Amino acid sequence: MTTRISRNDLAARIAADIPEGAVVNLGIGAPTLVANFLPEGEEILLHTENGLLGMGPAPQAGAVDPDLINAGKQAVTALPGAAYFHHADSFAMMRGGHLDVCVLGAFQVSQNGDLANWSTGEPGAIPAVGGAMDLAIGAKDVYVMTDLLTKSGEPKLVETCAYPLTGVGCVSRVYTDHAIFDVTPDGFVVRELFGDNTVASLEAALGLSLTPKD
Amino acid sequence: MTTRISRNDLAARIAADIPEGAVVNLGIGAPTLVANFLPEGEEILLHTENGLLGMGPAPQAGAVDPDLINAGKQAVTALPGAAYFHHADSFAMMRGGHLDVCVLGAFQVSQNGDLANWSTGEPGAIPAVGGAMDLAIGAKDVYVMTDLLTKSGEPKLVETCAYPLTGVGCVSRVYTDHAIFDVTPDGFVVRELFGDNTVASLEAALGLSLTPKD
Amino acid sequence: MIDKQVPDAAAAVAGIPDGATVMIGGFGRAGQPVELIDALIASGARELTIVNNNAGNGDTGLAALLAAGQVRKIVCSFPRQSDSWVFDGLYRAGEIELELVPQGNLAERIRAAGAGIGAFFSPTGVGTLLAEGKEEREIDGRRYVLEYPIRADFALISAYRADRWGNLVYRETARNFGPIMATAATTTIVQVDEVVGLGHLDPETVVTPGIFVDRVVAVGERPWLRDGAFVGGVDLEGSPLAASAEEAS
Amino acid sequence: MIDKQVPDAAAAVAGIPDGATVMIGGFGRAGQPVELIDALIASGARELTIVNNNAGNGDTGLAALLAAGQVRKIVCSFPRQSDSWVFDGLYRAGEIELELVPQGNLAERIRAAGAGIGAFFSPTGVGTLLAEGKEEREIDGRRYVLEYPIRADFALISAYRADRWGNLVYRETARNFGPIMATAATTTIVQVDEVVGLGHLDPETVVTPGIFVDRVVAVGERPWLRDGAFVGGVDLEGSPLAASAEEAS
Repeated sequence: MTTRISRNDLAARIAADIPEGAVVNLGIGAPTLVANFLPEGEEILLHTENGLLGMGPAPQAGAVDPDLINAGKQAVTALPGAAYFHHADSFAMMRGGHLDVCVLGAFQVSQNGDLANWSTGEPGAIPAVGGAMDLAIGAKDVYVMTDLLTKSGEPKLVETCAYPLTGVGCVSRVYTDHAIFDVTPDGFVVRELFGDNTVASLEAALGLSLTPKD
Repeated sequence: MTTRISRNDLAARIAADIPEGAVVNLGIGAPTLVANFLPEGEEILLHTENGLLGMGPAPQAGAVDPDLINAGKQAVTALPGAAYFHHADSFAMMRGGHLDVCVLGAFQVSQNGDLANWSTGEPGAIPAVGGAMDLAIGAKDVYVMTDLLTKSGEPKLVETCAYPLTGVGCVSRVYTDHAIFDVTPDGFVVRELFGDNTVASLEAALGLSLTPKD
Repeated sequence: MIDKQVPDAAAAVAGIPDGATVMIGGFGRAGQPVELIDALIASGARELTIVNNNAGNGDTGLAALLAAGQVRKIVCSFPRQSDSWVFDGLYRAGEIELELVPQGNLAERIRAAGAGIGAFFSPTGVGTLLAEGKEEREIDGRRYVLEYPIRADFALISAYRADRWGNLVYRETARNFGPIMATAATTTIVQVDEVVGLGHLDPETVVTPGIFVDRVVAVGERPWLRDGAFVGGVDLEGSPLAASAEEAS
Repeated sequence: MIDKQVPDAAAAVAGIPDGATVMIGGFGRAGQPVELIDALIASGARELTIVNNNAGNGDTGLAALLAAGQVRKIVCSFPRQSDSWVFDGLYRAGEIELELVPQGNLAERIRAAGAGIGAFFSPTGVGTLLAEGKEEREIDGRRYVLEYPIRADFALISAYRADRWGNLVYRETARNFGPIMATAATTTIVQVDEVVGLGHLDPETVVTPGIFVDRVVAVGERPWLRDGAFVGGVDLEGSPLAASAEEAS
């Protein structure tokens, strides 16, 4: 088995790619870890789609304010320079292409950039989409943070998504525990390999033809 | 010639029909006179489409604030309880049907409620529409304030408008210097006659068949 | 004199009939008008269609309304949560209908209703299950689906402060759906912590102008705001907040 | 550190090329970014398409930009005013193109551009000359015309105060088109009376969040606002205001 980096290391790797001044939305779940690794002293603005730009870290225990939460309904704070707005304005901000980056989890990403992250299509499951479809189309760069393989070893980078789509052709880059991939008109381009991973080992694991970075 | 009431008397007559609590937009020109006759001590909210609800009267001389104007670009004041908003929100308020009454001037009103008040279609004239088309479709009741006849004696209440339309089927009532007319599916209904005007005299002046109020 | 205040929550929700479509503000618990919902439960109105971002949390507020069997259908973006057991049970039993709408389309469709827009082309959801059967169009090289307004008979929302004209200001992320729902309902009913005198709200900072508001009821300051300390409230899971350092000492 | 301040108006408008589409805020004189317009005139950019509610007043600001021959086309709702002689002359001479848009459609089309809406059905203008050639549709018994977004390369707007992140608050009816134009341009340039420290603007009252703003220039307090008294300014026609009662005494 080839090298896998930890989820925290991956979050740190993503954080390192976000330039100062960027406006970023971190999806619910693992992507929220990225906030912990944003460089100290640099100003990167976090957007939460429930109506806050300039979100700060979690509050001190005992200082939870139930009116001040993030999209995952966790208690947060607001930084000096923050702004509140209503839901239509918040999603206009997203849909209008004003966010620089959003980081999302995924069930599957296809080589043309389709994203599936809201439903596994299981019969009987209760569907819930939240802001996933808006986020998928709502940033200049949509980064996916995911394991390369499912727990049972199935590839999450695929030729065509089998699960219901969240967005079509929307993903620009995929950060996995084995490597980083850019989505290009030629399919997945291997941007960076972690540890002893090789293009060949990834191709074998995914059953996909990959393009090395030139 | 039959009785004509003055423009101020007509403004007062319109003001008397506006109930307390109504939200009202008074168009540029003669309709602004209506504000002078709203009953003292009653709260009627004036909307101006450049972003103010709760508009007050003109300021004292020497206290003109160039940031605080009405749609006619005249200096105004804001009452306690006022609110400012941007242009998209202001016209959403109008287009969404939230205003109770707007009072507009007219070149012509047709018996099916079409309004022509923005252009006489003269060749070479510089067209300007402003908020007229939004106002025409943007209140629960659209009242027109106008003379019955042009200065040259042509009827302004007509079978079909000859001038370019501002809105289709949008007028609910016409206040003229001779009489008040409701626009109904059966055409103009004479709601109130001033002085010695009669349905017959109005029919003769307009060359239109009118319905008396039952 | 315009005075939109009503004496209590029961008076605020009076006249909501069986079968009504009711928007309820809030994102999870933030901004949820709990006192109005409790009054709606007490009113006994049934066969309601509810528009909310979620489908209730825990056993209070919207969840209690669902549990009372008063809701026929819910329009929302995110029903399934860790604490949505009331909805989950009703849904699995086939006792509630669900219309799932992506959150941004939900917000924009509510705004469109208030703004008199007949329909709009949205890029959200294109090519997904949630756009199936919807009209699609390519504009300037991008694909869009046509979305229609969502209107309601009543909106129940929560704001921070109001005046008697119904001007509203909100607090932090409890603002969320309140301002747009206020514009999209025939009758908008608001609970606030406090009603202040006319002119006490800065006209530059009013978020919802009174034109959109029909009834206002003051329900008192929420315990967690007392003296600026978060005491006596519940945390995001609905559990009582730990006593503050001062109270514990 | 994010700091969107630039040292002067010339730096603020740097890089606006010939042929650019430029939104300019303001309703008549209220909210018109006069210092930025003057800098645009000095920059010499030509063949501009301007989006504004009006077409200039008197001989200053937007009217001066037109008089300088730098504008090829103007998109507006109300060009003809008592003091629009500059535009009137150019128009009659065939030296400027006019696209007339009803004011609410102008505002909503600008908002649509900023909000990522592909097009929307508006009831305004249905059955009139200004809807000729536009797609029409009946929805729920009402007629609508399809309207498309209006985007710009640059927006020049005027606000009251900013912080270095570009958060903005406005003043009274000078707000008008500023907030929506800020969302609809690739580069948004703002003149303000004053830049305040980060955190000095209440996050509840920010009207334009900094995400929409690229450059901020402080141009100093307008004379009529000094000490809260309206002294030394111009009236709505551009004439000097009468001295205040105190000054006159």
